Formats: sequence, C-alpha cells, structure tokens
Amino acid sequence: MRIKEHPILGKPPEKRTIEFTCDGKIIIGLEGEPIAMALEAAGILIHRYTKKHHQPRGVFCAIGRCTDCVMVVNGQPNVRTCITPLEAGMKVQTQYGVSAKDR
Amino acid sequence: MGYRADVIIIGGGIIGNSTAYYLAQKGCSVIVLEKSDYIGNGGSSRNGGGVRQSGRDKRELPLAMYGVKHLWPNLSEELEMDVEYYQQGNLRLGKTEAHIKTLAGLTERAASLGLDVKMIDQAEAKAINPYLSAEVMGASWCPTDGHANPMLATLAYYRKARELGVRFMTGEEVAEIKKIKGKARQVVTTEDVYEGDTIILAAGYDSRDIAATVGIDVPMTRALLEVLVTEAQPAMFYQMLGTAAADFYGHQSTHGSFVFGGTSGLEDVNKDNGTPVTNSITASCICRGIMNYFPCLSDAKIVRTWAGWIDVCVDHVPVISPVEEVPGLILACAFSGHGFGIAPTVGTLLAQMAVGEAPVLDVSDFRYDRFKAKL
Amino acid sequence: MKRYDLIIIGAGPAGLSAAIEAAKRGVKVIVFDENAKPGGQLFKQIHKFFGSKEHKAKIRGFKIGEELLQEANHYGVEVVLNAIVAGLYLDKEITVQIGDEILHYKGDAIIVATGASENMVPFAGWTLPGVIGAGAAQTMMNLHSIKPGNRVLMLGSGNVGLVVSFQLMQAGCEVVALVDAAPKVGGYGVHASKVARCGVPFYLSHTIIKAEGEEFVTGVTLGEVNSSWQIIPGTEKHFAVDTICLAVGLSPMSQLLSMAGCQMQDTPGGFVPVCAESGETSISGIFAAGDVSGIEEASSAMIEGRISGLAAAEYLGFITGEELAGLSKELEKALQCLREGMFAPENRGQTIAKTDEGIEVSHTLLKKGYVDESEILRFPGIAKASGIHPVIECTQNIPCNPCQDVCPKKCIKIGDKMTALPAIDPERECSGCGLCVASCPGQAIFLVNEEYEPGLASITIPYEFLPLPVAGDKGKALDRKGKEVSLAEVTTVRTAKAFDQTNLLTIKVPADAAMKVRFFRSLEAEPWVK
Amino acid sequence: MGKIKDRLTPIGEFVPQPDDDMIICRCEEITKGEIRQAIHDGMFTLTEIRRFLRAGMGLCQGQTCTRLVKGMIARELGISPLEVEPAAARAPMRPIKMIVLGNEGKES
Repeated sequence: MRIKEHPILGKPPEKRTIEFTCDGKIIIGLEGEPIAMALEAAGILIHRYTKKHHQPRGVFCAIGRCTDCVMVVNGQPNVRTCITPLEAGMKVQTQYGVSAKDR
Repeated sequence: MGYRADVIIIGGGIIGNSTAYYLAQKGCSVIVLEKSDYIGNGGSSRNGGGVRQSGRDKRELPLAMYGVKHLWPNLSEELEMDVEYYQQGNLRLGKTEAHIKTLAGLTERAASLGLDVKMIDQAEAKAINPYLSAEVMGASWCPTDGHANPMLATLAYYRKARELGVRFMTGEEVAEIKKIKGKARQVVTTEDVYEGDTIILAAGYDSRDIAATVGIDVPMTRALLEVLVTEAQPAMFYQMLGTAAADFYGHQSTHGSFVFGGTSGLEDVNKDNGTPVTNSITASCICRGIMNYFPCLSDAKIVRTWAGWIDVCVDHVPVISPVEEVPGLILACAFSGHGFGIAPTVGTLLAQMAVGEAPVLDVSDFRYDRFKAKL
Repeated sequence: MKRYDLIIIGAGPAGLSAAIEAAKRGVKVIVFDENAKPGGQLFKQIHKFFGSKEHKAKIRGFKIGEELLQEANHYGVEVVLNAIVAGLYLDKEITVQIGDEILHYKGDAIIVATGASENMVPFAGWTLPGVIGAGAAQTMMNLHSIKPGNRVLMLGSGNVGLVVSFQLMQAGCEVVALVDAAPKVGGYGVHASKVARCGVPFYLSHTIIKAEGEEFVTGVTLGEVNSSWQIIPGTEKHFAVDTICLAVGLSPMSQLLSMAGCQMQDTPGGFVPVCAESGETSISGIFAAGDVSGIEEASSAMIEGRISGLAAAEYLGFITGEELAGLSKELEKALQCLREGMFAPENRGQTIAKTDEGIEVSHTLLKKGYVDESEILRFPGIAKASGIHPVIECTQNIPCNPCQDVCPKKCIKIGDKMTALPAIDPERECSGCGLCVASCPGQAIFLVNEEYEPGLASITIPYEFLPLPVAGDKGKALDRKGKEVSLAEVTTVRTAKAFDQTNLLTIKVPADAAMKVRFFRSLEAEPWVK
Repeated sequence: MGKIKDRLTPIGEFVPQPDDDMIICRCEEITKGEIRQAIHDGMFTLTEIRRFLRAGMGLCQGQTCTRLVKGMIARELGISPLEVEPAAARAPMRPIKMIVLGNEGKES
C-alpha cells in the first residue's frame, strides 16, 4: 500500500522500479528502498517463522533494532530487511528458524 | 547480625557453587559470599566452556580426566538441568610444520600420562570436521574431550545448592578473614560477620587480597580475556576447537551460536576502566584467527563480545590447598583460565577436604607454598 | 588512527546542533550515524513544533532537519552515514563499521547523541505481524511512503501516540481507537483534540487483552482496567483492525556511554549518564546530549546539543570559559522555557487540576481527548466578539507562543511567560487573515464569525488532509469529538506559502453550531470514508 | 524494599498465571512463565535470567525485552525495577559479520 500523495510531504520522490523475488515470486519494488517496504507494498507481511514455536513475524521496529523482520537475502540468513536497501534481482526468502526452507 | 555455618565459601563462581553443592549433599551447612550482585560473575560464566583434558599441565590432567570420567557425563541429570555438555572430542589445529611439531610434543606427553589423544592428518581432521579450511595441515585429537555451557553449569550448581539449603549472599564484599584462637574462623564483610569451621577462599583474583588479610600470598596476576558470540547458525559440529598457535578456541552451542575466545597478544598489558571492558582490537583479531581455520563462518555475525578477568598463577596451575599456617582455611584460586572444565572435580575435592575426608585425588601438586625462587 | 577534535555519535537534532555550534568555533567535527539519512527522528516528524521562534516553533520537524543539515554543511561538519559505531572504548576511541570494514577513530572529545528507542508492551499475540511500534509506522509512512495498514488501533496517548495517530490519518489510514491504560491522556491536549475531532474514540483506562489472527493481525480485544491495572471482567471490546501501533514510551539508548564506563544512573525515565548541565559525563571530555541523557522533545534536544557543542568547544580550548558562559546562558534560558508548564519534567505522572491562571482543567479533555462545549467557555482564548474573531482552544500551560507573534493585529496575548494560556484582547480587531490558525502547532485556533450570513456562521479550520475540498463542496460539520452536528458548505479554501501546508478551510454552518463545529468532512474528504 | 541479598529470602510460591505462555523475549521465544519460574528458581537478577534462559541474548541482544524482564523480576521479588541491575552494554552495538569485524586496522 503505497501513498501516492501526502498532504504534507506531497508526492513521493521518483525512484526506479526494479524486480526482485520473494520465495521465487517476482515482485516489483523501488530501487534503494528497504526490502521490507517493498514487501509491505506488495502485501507480504510475514518475513519469517520462529525456530521454537514456528510463529510468524514481520516488521516491528522498522529501524534495525528489534531484528524481527530478518529474512534470507541472497542466501544469507538474518538480514534485517527494514534497513537493507533493495537491489534489482535480489533473492529474498522467508526464513524458517535460522535458514531458508530449502536448506 | 552474624551468620554461622559449617563452611563459609568466599566466591560465588563455579568453584564456590560446585563446592557448595557437594558440601550440601554431605549434609553440611554452607554460606556462599559473593561480592558482585550476581552468581557466577567472574570467569565462571565468562569462558569458552572447554571440558578438556588435552593440552593440560600434567599436574592438572588427573583432575580433568577424573571429571570427564566420573562427573561431567551425569552432571545434567544430577543437577536436573541441561548444562549442554557435549563429549565429541577436541581438535587442536595446526597450519604449519611448527604447529604440528608443537602439537605432537603435547600429544606425546599427554598420551604418556594415559590420555587417549593422538595426532591426525589433514584428511582425518576433515573427516571429523568438514568445515575446516584447506590450510589446516593436521591436528591433535582427543575424542573424550568436549565442552559445556559455563553459564548454565554455574547456575545449575547454584540452583541445586540453593534448593539444598545453601545460603547465598550476593553483594557481600569480604574485607578480611579473621583468626580466632589461631584458627581461621570469621569472615568479615563490609556489612556483617560470618563464622564457619572451615573457610574456602575461591574468589578468583580477589583471593589474593583476601588471603593477604591472614598473611598468605598467592603469586598471581589477572588478565582480561575476550569472547565473541555469533548469531545462531544451523547445527554444524560439536567438537571443541583450539589451535597450536592459540589464535582462538571455541565451539558451537546448543543454541546454534558459536562461542569463541581468543587473544590479541596484548592481554598481559591490557588496561581497563575497572569493569571488564575489552579493547578495540581484540574482537577483530579473533575474527581473523577464526576465519583462517573456518572460512565458512565469514558471514556469521558477531552479536556480542564480552571479557572477563582470569586469575593467572605464576606457573599457570591452580592453588587448591589447605593452609597449615592458618588452620581452617582452604585456598582454591589462581585457576589461570583452566578452572571451568575441572570445576566439578575441584568442587568434589574441596568438599572432601572441608569435611576432613581424604580427597579422592592427590592435591599435593597444588599447594600454596610450592613457589620458590629460580636460583 | 584517525583523529578528530570532536566525534559526535548520532546525526539527529542533538548531534547536528552540537556539531554546528562546535564547528562554528573552528572545531574539527565528524558525525557518525547508522542510518542512511541524517536528521534522526526529525524526518519522521511532519507536524509543526511547539515553542517560540528560538525553538523553531511552527516549523515542521523534517524542515528543521533540512535546515540543520544545511547549516552543518555550511560550517564544514563531516557527516558520515551508514556508519555504525560498534563500541566506545578507553581513551575516547570508537570503532565504526563503514561498508565492509571497521575503522578506528579517536576524538579529543566525544558527544554521544544516540537518542532513544521505543518501549514495547507485551500482550497475547503481540508478536504477530501487524503489531508495530509507532516509530515503525512513522518510518513507513513519512520516510518510505508506505501505509502501515488500513485500520489501525493506537496504544498510548502520549504525544507520540497522538501525533502518530494524526499522521496515520494523514497517510490515509483509519484510526479506529486510541487506547491507554492510564486514566488520563498523557500528551498535549491540543494533539488529542485534533485526533478526537476526526472521530477517533479514546479509550482511557483500557488496555489490549489480545491481538487476534493466525498469520497476521485481524482484530484486537480491549478491556477496561481498574486502579490496580487488572482487567475488569465483562468490559471486553472487539475491533477489526489490521494494525496495532504501540506508543508506550521511549528509553534512552545509552549503551555506548555505559560501555565507556561513564557513571550511569537508573531512573524511572531510563538508564542515563550522570551529567553536568553542559552534558559532560563523569568522564571528562565525553558528553551526552538529547534523548540519550533523558527523554524530552526534539526542541529540547536541539538546545541540549548546542550547549554540549559549545561545552566541547570550550573543553577543547576553542573558546574560553567566559565565552561559553555567555553563550550558554541564553540557551539554558531557552531550555528552561521548554521545561516549564503543565508538562514540565517535574510534573510527570502528576495530575494537575488547575492551570497557572487558576482555571479548572477540562476533564473531558483528559478522558476523551476533547474539551467539552460546556467547559470551553472558561478559557481565555474564547471571547465573544462580533464579526470574525479567533477562538483559541488551547487550555493547558504548554511552552508555545507562535500565535502571539504571528497576529498582525496583536489580538492574541500570551505575554512573556511562554506557558501562559493565550488570551484574546477584546480591544483589538481581528482581520481574519488566518495566520494564527495556520501557525498554531496544536491546530487549536479557529476563526469564527457568528454573523456570517443571517442564521449562518462561518468557521475557519486548519485542514491537513487530502483530497483538499474546494469551495462549494458540501459535507458534514463535525464537533470536537467528531460527531456530525449539521451539514456544511465550504465557502473558501485558502492555501499560502506562509501557511506551510496547513490549509484554511472556511465552512458555513447554522449559527447555533458556531461553538460546536470544529471539523469538516466532505463525503470524500478522507479516503477511508466510502 | 531494596535489592535482595540473601538468596534464601522467601518470595512466595510460584503460582501459574493465565498469560504465562506469552512471549517476552521475541528473539529467543522465552515466555513470561519461564521467566517467572526462573526467578523462583533463584535467578534474582537480569544477568542470571539472561544466562539461565537466554532471554535477551538473541539476535537483538535484549533491545525490546530487557525492560520487560526487569519489570517482571521487580514484581516477583517485590522490589522497585530501579533495584534490578541494568543490562550490561557490550560491543558491537549491532550485529557485525565476522569478515567485516576482522577487516580493520587498515589506515585509509
């Protein structure tokens, strides 16, 4: 859900749209925005399932502190998606425990 | 107001806690005095968790072997808490001919003392631990070594001892030990006086100042050592690791995180601000050391570092000794960073000494008055 | 080892202000910030700030951020972004992660201005995706143009909870309720009122029992709490929401100071360094400024930053002790002004029954977020007058006075004491220019003309939503709690550079509704209204 | 009441509460009940709770739960949260990859 125009901030600055994948699905995001924001815009709220209780987690603090939003990005687990800038072609995967499912 | 017990233990580290537990089992009343606000504040909960026999001084080896044989395997069950003990061997790694030579020497000595330890080549080491870098030429291998979680082991002893009625006093700083009629009897803290038939001094480096109050000196200093903890990784291996060059030591924990200790080489001259705070270069140095042996961990993130002082004896072997000049006082200090693995054994021995039983192992090598001038 | 005169950690309002003051005096300054953008929280703060001119009152937070950055650039401050200070060691040494390496820097002085982090409160289901911090909501909507959700419940009635609720509505979200376990609204009444008049119900003495949903939030159950914070059985209320926003306070992020060995103290407001007035900690040459030394507003953080920047300049020998004393005197006075009034730090947690003027505080305001019509008349900002005149619904002593400064006709009087309630001078005639309406950071000023047309009154309200109505639009006139009073027609919509995005909407309503109507909703005014 | 020094000080029996299964430490998934039980097992400080349960020792290093655990300890022991020690602050302030942390010492 992107804000197209804001009463105070006006229109968001133009950014290049790029493609990346989340669990294999192609998603369009804006270059340089945090990965989590691109996922949020695409309606993807679940970033990982926890190790012990397999509970879903998503964005919580959005500033890189709480580490709840971590996912497997380009094969690396525990990447804080709320502060990691999106790049074209990134491979983002839901994290199960400490790794992606296909591990 | 004054407290009394059969045994007063000064120091709430793993030595104090294990001793308290074994004493309580024997039906003794025990009070443990801990200066900090926490149980296990010192090196007890800040160490690499090695439960090693290999690489030990020959005087320590019997203690280590006794513990591995008789105590560690059942400890979780006995204390009703998982202390995360893994007995999956110890790899001491070498990358150069010189390393291999050092390791071979150590191995030969230990083997001659009856320890099951041998040298293995690169292929054998790789078979045991496939994550090793190609640079590793060989290793010494002691299959009965292992590691445990020092924080949990310390607290497991504490929890059980407390259940058995041991009185733990935290935030209780000992000012002096007082002789009464020629015998160590009172422990005076900044707030109270405690009386016991036996006083066990197991307060790490602070033991030196406390022992001095009854005119005893243990030649030791302290060094600040640093440990790194990684984020949880998928389960990879459970051997204890070390290197001939002492670059680092460590293991993977039940949680999945790796715990690595190491040095920058400057530890002897480290300064601090009164809290065990690390310097700015050690963590980086340890990382480089680890990555030389385990390049696959390069992307693992360090979430936390911590440092602890260890009490280093002049000959790097502990003092575990009754003090005849001060009857009733038993010293248990100067563990020189080797205390954790032998803590169950030492606790057993101290408990036996405190109640006047013959200790199950000979402790005469650990006497407080063994230190002599070199010429 | 790279060495600077002064290293500042954190490029928020405190850190940047400190950098500017020090750099102005010739100090070689470097500022590190872990974020990709400087300005700290300022760029998430799109509302106008309280205070007076010297506190940059009536300027929006993000614009203050831009100004600070420009100034810092101008004075040659080096700002390094995406730079994570990993540790603060002995001898004022820091390690910084920049890119894929760790760099060591030493400063002859260090200012730690790392700000605060949000507190959280646990309840059943609080780990579900959709439960977020209020800061997260601000980051999403104001930095990244992402709506955090469609239907949001806000927990926390402090200024953060109130301001973010308003921002959520500005971003096009529906705020279904504002909840606080405390029995009274924690933040400024004016912030509460602007949320309440949009129709957001306030549930004080309520808390979240559980967040519902399997994979993400689909609803929330509230319950009323008694004086010992226990849920009263049978008071459960259910709301269908997709987002739960937590705004339950902030804690200083003082870890670096504690790691460095600064003397610290644990206080109800968090773990803070023991500081002198200059911000100097127990370690000579290490200073703390802004929220890290105790949670306050960004306005205070900027002044604290400036003081510590000057103190560091003095410590480093760039200015003399006398110069420092002279320069910080004014700043300390300005800081003191912000710490006065009903929300002064020493009044935290207390219930104040009367204003400084001896007027009984509005009870509805504290319970429901708006001043009831029956209470409003006792405040000095309300005066009957013929023709167009301002109605100032500012009923608490807060440090703010732009309305007094901005009125060209001098109709509004606050006096020298910034926290006094604004009063209408009946002797002066209002020209209806609307500057006061647009300049009020609390959006608490309205222009009313009871004699607009026979039987009709006109009301001018501040309006910061999209789409902006146009003259002739018809809609609903809402009262202070967002309830429909009558139909209304927009007569004029004024926008001006001086108004800074606060549009002035003039509507006409039945004359007897003049003292009731405070908001307008055209049928398509807010996107959530179908 | 201030800090508790004598670890045999009675703090009452552990009484289960309906919300004991609520997560407190989000990273390590430690529940309220586990923490309360640990306190009754003698873990009277934040440090001991961390070591005993790993609460606050996960990826975020206690950014969210430290305050909550402190409050719980205070409640169970009947003391002020200000009497419960603050969490130790240790580098690094944010997780850092080993390869990055090892890449230092170069003058650039």
